[in-house]
Amino acid sequence: MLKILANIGKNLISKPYTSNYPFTPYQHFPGVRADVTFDGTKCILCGLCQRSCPAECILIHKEQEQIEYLNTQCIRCGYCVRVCPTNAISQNEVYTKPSRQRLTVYTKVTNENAPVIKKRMAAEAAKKAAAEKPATAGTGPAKPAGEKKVDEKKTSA
Amino acid sequence: MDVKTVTQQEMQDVARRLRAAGTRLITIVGYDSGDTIQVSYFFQPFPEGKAETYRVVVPKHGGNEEVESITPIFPAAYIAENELAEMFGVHVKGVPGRFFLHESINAPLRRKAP
Amino acid sequence: MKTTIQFGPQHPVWVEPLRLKLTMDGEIVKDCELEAGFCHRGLEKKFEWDYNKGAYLSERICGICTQHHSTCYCTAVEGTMGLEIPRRAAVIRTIMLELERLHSHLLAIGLTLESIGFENLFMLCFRNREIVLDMFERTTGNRVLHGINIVGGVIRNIGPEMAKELEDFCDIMEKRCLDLKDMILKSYTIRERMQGVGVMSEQLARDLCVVGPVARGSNVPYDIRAVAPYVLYNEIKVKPIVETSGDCWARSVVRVRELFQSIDIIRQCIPLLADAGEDIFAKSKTLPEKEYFTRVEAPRGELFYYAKGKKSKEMDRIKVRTSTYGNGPGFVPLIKGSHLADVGLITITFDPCIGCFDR
Amino acid sequence: MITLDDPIIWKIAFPAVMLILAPIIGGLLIGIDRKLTARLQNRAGPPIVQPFYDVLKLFGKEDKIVNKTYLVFAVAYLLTVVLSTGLLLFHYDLLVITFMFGLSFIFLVLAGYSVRSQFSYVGSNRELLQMLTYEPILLLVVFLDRLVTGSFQIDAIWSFTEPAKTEPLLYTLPLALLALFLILPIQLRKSPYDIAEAHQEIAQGPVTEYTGKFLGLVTIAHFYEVFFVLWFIGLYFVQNWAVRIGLMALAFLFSIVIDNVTARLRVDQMIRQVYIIGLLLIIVNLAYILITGKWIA
Repeated sequence: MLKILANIGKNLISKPYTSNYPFTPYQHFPGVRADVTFDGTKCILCGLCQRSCPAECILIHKEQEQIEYLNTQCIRCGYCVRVCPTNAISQNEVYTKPSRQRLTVYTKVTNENAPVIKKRMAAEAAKKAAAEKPATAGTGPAKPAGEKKVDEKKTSA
Repeated sequence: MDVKTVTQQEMQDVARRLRAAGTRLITIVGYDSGDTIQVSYFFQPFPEGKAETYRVVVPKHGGNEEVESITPIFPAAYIAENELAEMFGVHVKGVPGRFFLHESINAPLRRKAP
Repeated sequence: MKTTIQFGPQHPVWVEPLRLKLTMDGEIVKDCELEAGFCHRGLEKKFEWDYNKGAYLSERICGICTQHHSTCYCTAVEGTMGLEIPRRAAVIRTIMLELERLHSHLLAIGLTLESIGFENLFMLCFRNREIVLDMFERTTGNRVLHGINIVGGVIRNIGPEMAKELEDFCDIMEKRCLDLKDMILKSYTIRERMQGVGVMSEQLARDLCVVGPVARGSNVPYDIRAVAPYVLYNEIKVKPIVETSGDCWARSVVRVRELFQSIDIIRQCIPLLADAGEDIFAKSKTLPEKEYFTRVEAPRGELFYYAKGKKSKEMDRIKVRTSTYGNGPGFVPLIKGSHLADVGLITITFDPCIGCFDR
Repeated sequence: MITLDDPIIWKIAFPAVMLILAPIIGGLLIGIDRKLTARLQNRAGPPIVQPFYDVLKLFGKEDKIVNKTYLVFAVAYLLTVVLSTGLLLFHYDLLVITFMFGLSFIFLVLAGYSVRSQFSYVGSNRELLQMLTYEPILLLVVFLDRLVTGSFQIDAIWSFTEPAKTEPLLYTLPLALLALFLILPIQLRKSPYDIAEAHQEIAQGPVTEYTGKFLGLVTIAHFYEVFFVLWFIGLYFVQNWAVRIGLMALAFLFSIVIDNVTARLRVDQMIRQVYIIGLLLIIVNLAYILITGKWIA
């Protein structure tokens, strides 16, 4: 009983342990495993991360040549970072703030060594060559090479 | 992991013998191999010794399989036997056979016969 | 007057859903019925999956003993494929297991005190637990779901600097735990509330095969670390801590004393890190059609995983038998005949984890 | 021209003002209590005016009406608490005040019984047991007051021996005051005797089913209760305002500290402890009065 009294006396004069959370944010320790980012210049669209993700939060769209990352569904296990053969995936130390919407991050793949892109480029080049021979140039313009764009899909209430 | 396969009647005798020796029941594991349901009983001799495993193989015939209960001998087997009954759709004599699942869910771990 | 009280599924004393149907005679409980399955998630079916993902799935069974679950799963799968993990991985796993026991026991003690209305010490327990969680964040990168175990080893190393930090942490923690122990053991009202309440006799404990601190509080020295040693417990000998009286007080005192045991084990493990090889991961082999089972002493008691592989990447059957699953039948005989005021206390000294129980 | 010495100030105006201020003071006290408790537990704690925010929020909420009797009892509970506070402030009969305060508990108990909620039932049973525990002690203390003052009137505490200077009750009844301190946690619903509202066991006891405005009313009644209990203790030294307020503050701090160093006890343990210690204190005090001849028949 006396020990508890001494303890509450000590508590009374010491600074409060709790923090005023939204105003003084929590400081993470270095090395914390948070959001995953994709490097579009390294990815070869092999789809290994999609198959190995336990939360099924990575979707590889081979036709559109982009990676869809469902941020709010991710469990930050870091397994995709391990399995990636080209080290295109990295895990940073910044957590996404809680949000009411589902956050989806799209990453455009621009790596020219990716098999899918190689194939497309080869096809385009062949088409261009075929078009140039009879008439003037003027095939489809190059797709906008947007590095990364964040799209917030609003879920209807 | 060495497994001794016994019949249901032998299992009762084994359970009685182990109970008299002060053995602890770890758990009962069911496994559906397609045409049979294997029920494994894991025991741990106490205070020391190596864990023992006994297995009863129950042939499937359309959801009327019966397994003898060891709950009267080992009270600790109650939850495990209930779970066995509701997960594999077998009938364990002497236990209600519903503990975790709702009545509408029927034998989720049972597989179709090949 | 006879009344029936539905104690749960939503009740302030448990965070998780479990239902006790109590038939009351005034303040005395005459009859008790246990009902579970409110958070059954069908995880055993989900485990028929890629075995590498299973380690992350097994962590999600329980939020408190995640490391124990994933270690037990990984050991079971490694057993089926006959894989030997590197020594350094084993040491790191052991340190993490003991750290986790520390934070789980602090949580359990805090909740026990809260269930008898002692908010002050409850806050103290949680504040101490926060230090352990900080340690987790520094070593594994996550506070609760660590995610460092995979089949074949661990993914994060503990370097020399981190080992130094762990040593400092042990010193701070021991001092704080000693304070806590003094406060709990010498408080008159806590003794008054917990001594002689919910007595589980030794015979009953043996009959129901209860595990963990519940068994050890009833004079049954059953500790998997001593009975069937796993990862590094072949070298670090663990003597089960036993109390004889079997009441709520004994169960709580076992937990308080195990805090010091855990700190001691961490201290023994840290020097082993220096001369263990640098390898923390062994490449996994293909999964053969074999079966294996492992047991781990989780903070709440014995944890059992049965694994059966088939010749593919997917598992054939995983059976999880958690510690609350073993302790569950013990609720009913203890609650019968007790006061209503003690029902919450008795159940919380079992340290029930309903997420584990239902899976 | 009314001066400060005029009895009308002290008989009518001051009590009336205090009755209006009572819920504000009570609410502030609860706010201070929460802040202080948080600091004792090394937390930051809510702002001191948090209880008023809570009540305001409750009044803006939707009501979920279980049945009408339940609501009547809530209002009756509030009214009786206000009435007993008013009687105390306007210097009425001490015995009537005690019974009126007991009556407010009865209404709370009836409110608990009037709904079909198991936790409410159990809470009401416990509330009743708590009442049976503290009411005899409180009544005996009032009887002791009567013995030394010669009358149940509060005015008699000031002026029981007209010519001589009056002696504070604290000097004649110190142990009775200790007995009051003993039942203080029951009346303020604090650990170790907060058995009826043990939220870990039976949710919120008799007030489990209250929602919205009516829960707000019950909370306001609790503000009055806090004020009443502390004012009652203040009667033990009415001669000096500084000592009087000091006594109230002491009782308040005592309840907070005791709340933080004890666990909640069971009903049977509470009855045993309070009866044995309380009756012992009162008997010793009675013997002291009888021996020293301080009593007036």
